[in-house]
Amino acid sequence: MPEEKDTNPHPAWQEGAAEANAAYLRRRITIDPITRLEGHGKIDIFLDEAGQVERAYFQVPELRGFEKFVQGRPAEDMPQITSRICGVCPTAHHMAATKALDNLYRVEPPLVAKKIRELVYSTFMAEDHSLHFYFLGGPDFVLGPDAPAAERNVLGVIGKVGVETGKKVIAMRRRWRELIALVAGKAAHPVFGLPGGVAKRVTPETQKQFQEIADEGIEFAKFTLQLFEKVVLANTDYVNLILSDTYTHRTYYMGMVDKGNRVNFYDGALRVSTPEGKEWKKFPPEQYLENVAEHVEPWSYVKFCYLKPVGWKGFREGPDSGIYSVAPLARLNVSDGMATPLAQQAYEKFFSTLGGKPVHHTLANHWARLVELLYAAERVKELAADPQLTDPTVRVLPTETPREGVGVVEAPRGTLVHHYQTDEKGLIQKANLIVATQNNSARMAMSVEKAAKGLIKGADVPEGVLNRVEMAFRAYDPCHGCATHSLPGSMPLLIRVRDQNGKALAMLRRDFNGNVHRE
Amino acid sequence: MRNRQLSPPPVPRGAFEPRIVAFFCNWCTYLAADLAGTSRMKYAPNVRVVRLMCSGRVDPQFVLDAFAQGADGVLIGGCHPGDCHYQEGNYKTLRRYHLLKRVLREMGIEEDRFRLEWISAAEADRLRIAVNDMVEKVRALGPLDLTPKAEEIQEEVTV
Amino acid sequence: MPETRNSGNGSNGNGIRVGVYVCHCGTNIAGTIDVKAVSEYAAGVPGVVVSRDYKYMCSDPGQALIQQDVREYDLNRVVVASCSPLLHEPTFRRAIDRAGLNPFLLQMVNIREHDSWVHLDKQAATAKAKDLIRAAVRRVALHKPLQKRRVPINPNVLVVGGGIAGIHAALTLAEAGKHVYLVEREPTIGGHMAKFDKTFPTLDCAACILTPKMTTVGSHPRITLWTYSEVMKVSGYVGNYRVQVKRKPRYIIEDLCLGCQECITACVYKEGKTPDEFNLGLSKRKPVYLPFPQAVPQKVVIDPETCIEFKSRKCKKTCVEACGERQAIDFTQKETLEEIDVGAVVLATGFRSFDAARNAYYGYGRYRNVYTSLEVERLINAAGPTGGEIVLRDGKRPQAVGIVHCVGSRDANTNRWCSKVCCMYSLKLAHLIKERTGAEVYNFYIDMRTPGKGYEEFYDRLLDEGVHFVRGRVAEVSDWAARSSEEGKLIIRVEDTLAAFVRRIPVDMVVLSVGLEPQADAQAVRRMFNISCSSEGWFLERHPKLAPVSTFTEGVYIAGACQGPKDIPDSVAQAGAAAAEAMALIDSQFVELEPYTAFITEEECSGCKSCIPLCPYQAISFAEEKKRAAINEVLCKGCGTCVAACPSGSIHQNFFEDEEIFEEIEGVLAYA
Amino acid sequence: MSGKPKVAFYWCSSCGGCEETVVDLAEAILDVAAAVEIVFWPVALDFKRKDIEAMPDGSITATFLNGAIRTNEQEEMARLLRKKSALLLAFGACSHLGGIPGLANLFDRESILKTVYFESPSTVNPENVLPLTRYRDNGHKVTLPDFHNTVRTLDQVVDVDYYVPGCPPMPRILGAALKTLLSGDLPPKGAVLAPDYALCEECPRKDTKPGELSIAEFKRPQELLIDEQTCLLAQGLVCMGPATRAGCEAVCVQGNMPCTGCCGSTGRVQDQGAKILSCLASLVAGKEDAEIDHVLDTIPDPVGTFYRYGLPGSFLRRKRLNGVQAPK
Repeated sequence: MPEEKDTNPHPAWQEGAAEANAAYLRRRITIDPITRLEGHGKIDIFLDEAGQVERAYFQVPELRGFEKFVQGRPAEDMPQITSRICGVCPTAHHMAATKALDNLYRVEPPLVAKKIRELVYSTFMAEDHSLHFYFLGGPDFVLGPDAPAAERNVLGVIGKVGVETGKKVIAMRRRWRELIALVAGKAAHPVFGLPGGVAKRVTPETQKQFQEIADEGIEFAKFTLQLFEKVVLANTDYVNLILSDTYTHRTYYMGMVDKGNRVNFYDGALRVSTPEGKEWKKFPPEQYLENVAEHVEPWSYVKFCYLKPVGWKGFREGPDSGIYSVAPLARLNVSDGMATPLAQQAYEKFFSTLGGKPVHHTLANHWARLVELLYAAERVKELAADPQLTDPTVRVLPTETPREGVGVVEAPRGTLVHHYQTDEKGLIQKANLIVATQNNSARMAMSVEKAAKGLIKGADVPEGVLNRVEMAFRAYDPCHGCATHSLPGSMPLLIRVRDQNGKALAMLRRDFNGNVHRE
Repeated sequence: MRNRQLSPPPVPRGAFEPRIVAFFCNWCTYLAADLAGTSRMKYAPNVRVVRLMCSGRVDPQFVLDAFAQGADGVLIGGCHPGDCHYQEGNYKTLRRYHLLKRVLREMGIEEDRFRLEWISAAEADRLRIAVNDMVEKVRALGPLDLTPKAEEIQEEVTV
Repeated sequence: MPETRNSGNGSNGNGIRVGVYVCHCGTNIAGTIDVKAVSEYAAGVPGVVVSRDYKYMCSDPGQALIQQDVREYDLNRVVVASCSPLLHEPTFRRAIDRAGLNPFLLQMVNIREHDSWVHLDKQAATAKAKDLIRAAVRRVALHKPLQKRRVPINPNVLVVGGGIAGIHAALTLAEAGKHVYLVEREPTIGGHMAKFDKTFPTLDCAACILTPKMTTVGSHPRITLWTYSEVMKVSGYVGNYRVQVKRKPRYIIEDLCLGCQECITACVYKEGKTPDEFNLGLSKRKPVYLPFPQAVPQKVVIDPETCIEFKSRKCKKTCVEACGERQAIDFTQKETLEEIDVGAVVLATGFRSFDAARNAYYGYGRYRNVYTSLEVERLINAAGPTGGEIVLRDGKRPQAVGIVHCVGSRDANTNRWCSKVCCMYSLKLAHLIKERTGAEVYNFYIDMRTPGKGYEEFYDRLLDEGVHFVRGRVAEVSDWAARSSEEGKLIIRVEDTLAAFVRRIPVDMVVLSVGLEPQADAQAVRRMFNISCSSEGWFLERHPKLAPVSTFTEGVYIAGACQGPKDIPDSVAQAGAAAAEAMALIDSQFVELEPYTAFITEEECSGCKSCIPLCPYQAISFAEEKKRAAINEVLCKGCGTCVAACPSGSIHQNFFEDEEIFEEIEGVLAYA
Repeated sequence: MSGKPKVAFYWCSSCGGCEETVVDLAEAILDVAAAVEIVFWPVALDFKRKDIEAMPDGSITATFLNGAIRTNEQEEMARLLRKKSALLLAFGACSHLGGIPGLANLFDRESILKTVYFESPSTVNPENVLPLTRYRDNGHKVTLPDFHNTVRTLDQVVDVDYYVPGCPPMPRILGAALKTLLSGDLPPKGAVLAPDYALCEECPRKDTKPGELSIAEFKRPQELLIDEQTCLLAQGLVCMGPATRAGCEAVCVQGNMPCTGCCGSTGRVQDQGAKILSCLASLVAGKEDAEIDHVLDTIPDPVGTFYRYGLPGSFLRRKRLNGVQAPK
């Protein structure tokens, strides 16, 4: 049985753990838990004698133990099994797992297979980013942070931008998902990834369908960017909100870049930039263990990532704290540009508007996400146009004995790492998964704390505060246990305000309609 | 969906007596058991026989249900290879047995709790030996206790 | 009332009303199981309306009891806990049928063979009975009314084996007006008996009583005799078997050959060169031959192994000339396959005699003058190689002859069983040898077994005739002379267990009384006919006492030594019995088949075809237009293999539905 | 609050994919929104608890609950929702059968925590810190929900009226389910709201399945170039289709990969894994133990394959961990 099977330890695992622990012991430990997050938000805020926020807890309760129960499963089942980590970004897990299998079996997929994968993946990124903007993050801006929560959802957005546009949004997303299904089998939980390629060739008909929708996609992306500019950038309050210190952290950033150091979702090297915006390091994904480590707190099921060489210094920002951030903003920060023309323009406008690299404003993630949306749409068009796409040779049969493999992609919510070790039969012995949001968990913790400290003064809590605190983590599009997508406004919050003895001074509760109750 | 109610635990649960469910084919092993009777052989009283026309009728679901319902062991008895009253049924049984054994092993159920025996109508003594041997082996393993386990599952959350 | 009644807790809500009947079977069950307690327990099981225990449920009053309750309590299910269903299920089904209940609304519980007879611990046995009954009550609640299938019976009968048993069975059936196919592997019928000279204890000549029967068979209008033929394949079911018979080429057109044997005389071989099978190699035959003078059919055979024509194609074919315009010889004859349909089968495939060479210490095959009993039968036979002269291979008459009993019988190293006939035929041979040669005859026996009419008397007669009897198993036969008087003799070393010392007895001739064994291909044959063998390899009868010539396969009967060692009278008696059983079956005109067939509910089937290859009877077919599987009820034998394999649970089996079996499983396990 | 029927969606231990299905109703979602009042989607536990407790019993027309039951919070919510809903539907494979996270039943809580927090190579935890369900942090009492040893299906916790199968359910299936409920013409309790025949019926490759299949070797997908027309079983791949309920229109097979059984068995089968096992084993070539084992060796992970989604809902439910492991 897997749990008994430690007979031939795999070097990388041992070394990885050993080094990490050594590094850990060299530094001073400050366990200073400040935030908690749950699938459904719950924030406990503790005040000190002065009535200032002393502590805010924010945590994730879900633990499903994928790393454990995949032990003993055939490696080739991982793309389908791990996609069940998240039904919102299944394609990301599917793809990371598939790439890990290439690496595990030391097999190089045919070029066309890579293109098919990236085509599907880009389509998925476009779909997921648009889902976030219209269904989850966007409403904050489109309708305004202080609008009644009941309106702050996709239907509200539709109301604001018009039913036609609303239908367009829904239809666009549907079409994208239909395209994914055409190649990947299912949009939710795809089946097409195999070591050395993909299960199914792209037929000329399918390619045609992609081509037909590609332009629509680009138009849709442009329209969305315009909408953002119109609604957000034109509104100084929003801009100030974005730039405000409450939503600003000077941390490291990590993201995947291609050979030209431009943003790439599917493949490339991991690049990390310092809070000053300089390249800190660029390394092949296989070396993630030397650069990334996870910290455990006794009060949360989620682990907190940091840069191993810099070390864990508690929940602090700045160059000497290993805390870093991923996701759209991070990707733009670490890259030198976008690989497609329109996206490149948007990229430049993004930084010129926000005062150059690096941008430390968490809320800028929303804008960065739309720049990526445009890039994804353009990429779909490029790949769909590729004459080689319908080449029937989409597989290379693996011949090597499987041992160990790492697969990394940029998920919508940031860098996603899958790392497997198998026996010679290709059955998983150990698996290590670093889910995108985990990279952000430390910074997210700080954001919530900062928001709480910045906005809450004493037992008297203004209602608008609730959503602003919520915005602090929604900007990351958090996907804890990859299952925490909740509609803005119907993201119920509970805030207890207590004195230093833990005695509740006040409790505010916002229900699913966004009505706030004081208890 | 069929309602799968779990049996209550034995009352009182004194000394452990293995409970073994046996599936015997009508033409060989069931007859061997009859012959054991007519020959007044003596063997352990722990086995409860379910008669089927052919061991090929044994649906792996039956075996799993027996375990889930509190059997400590399951015994399948059929005709010797080549002797099936229905020509080939027992080969299907043999194949299912091998695969099911692998599944049971993965599910933490010891090999000795699940057994396939070829016993012809004339081999009453072989039956006697098989039953006694199995009862002893299962007795040594102790109760399977899947049923109480399932209840424990109920327990742990009903706060 | 001799029985006690427990009124149950009544219908279990869904209208099921069960009556439970616990049989004492005298003390067979009641002696070990507390039947009263069981009956009381049963009354408490949901659905049980009444439960009783009674001395003999299978007796008329017992059955009447059930029928009365069915009416009085308006029962719609019945559970009988008594003996094995294979014994009395039909009885009780008939009983409830007569009471107006569908016979399949019954479930039997085997608390005798499977419980009271095999357990000593009364408490445990009683608990087991309760478990089994609880399960039966739960199961029977789900039983559905079923109808047996009636299928007309083909009136023809197949008899396999042309020995005395087969011959007698064939004649009996043919006389009764049935058409019989008699299939014999050898070129002639007659079997072992034809090789004998006299028969014990009456000493009437075997030929005189056998050959008339043989010729009748040969000429009977209702008997199709196929010698030199073998059954290859059997399919179908009781009343409707289809049998494939291979007819080996004898290179003689049987209809044209008159058995004049001129071809034999004319054969280019002046003398026979091949060991004669019928005389066990004691004489030689030509490539064209008649097994023995009275062979039936009187048709010669050509042995392609030794015939020049087959070897070189350059023979002068003097035989063909001799045959003349009859042109009965056909070197181009090919093996043919015949298909016949029969309603019943009588297996009379006989035995083979033990290979004496297996007991090396008796020197058979090493010393020329060690013979088997069967060889001596031929020596004694007037039609045998020596014309009835009992002489050694060098032509001398033996002065002293030793007959060793139980060679290959009652021997842990070879066969454990008693071959039953050896004592008597050894006595017969002793008598004949003494009579014809005046030699000293010694019998070496373990026990003399002479049960049977006139047998013991024959033994006495031999004692008077001065035949010597030594009680003891012979240790070895050797030619090692320990003293001059033993020179050139065979020395039999034996412990005389009566005199309690070891004897060395010098003789000129040793006769090994070989035992009887199942035919070499008995396993193959029984598989073909789908019957069982005892562990020794003899065909297994359905019941040792009550159904001695029936098998577990309906319509297949056994007669003669294929069922176990037998002498001629027993074989003939059994053959008659088997014939009678077959007739009884055929004259009933219809067979009723158990309705345990599998069926597919069309709208449930997804047409995955998983079941198609699983059926050995090709009962499952794939209906292309509907793209679903379908089961031919007539071909289905009801094993349920496809039911267990159907991945979508769309195949069901009458009387063995999944739900019924789940109920039974959960029933035996539900804690009392 | 309008008089429209109230519908609730709630998730327990799941991935959110079932939520996506609701979104995937796409344009149709507007019709649904028009026809019913979606009262929760999804909702917070503490909050919802108080709020729902306030509602009259059975006042929610139908609750679609996805996700298996893994924590005490989920257990309590399931019971509460049962009380408050006229109809409770197990929505998706996890609540229907246990789902892929149900494979955790092959291990126990401790070994899972150990692997995640101690053994992960990227985790730095020399002091072996573990998340605690009750933790005092200078004076502040913080708690985590209890994480159970065993994953359970919804109907192992509360009474379930209907099942909507799939991982995730096809939008078409969900749409049909909603229609059925709104039509008021309700199917018998316990029904799975999907066709009651196996997937082969709607598989585009049905006709290419040979009538006489004898399997001498099972193939793993990476071992062969999979033909896009031929029955996958005929190509030696383990396809769960024959033992799996239809309704998805064989999307995975259309993706040129075998069915993995997410819709569970037909209504006539109680243990999907046991059935596919019986079916495949019966078709294995060989009559000798050795031959048979040789073929079976080519199924490297029978439990994970046959019970990919159905372990908690199977007869055995979970691995027995005190059982002595027989050597492989």
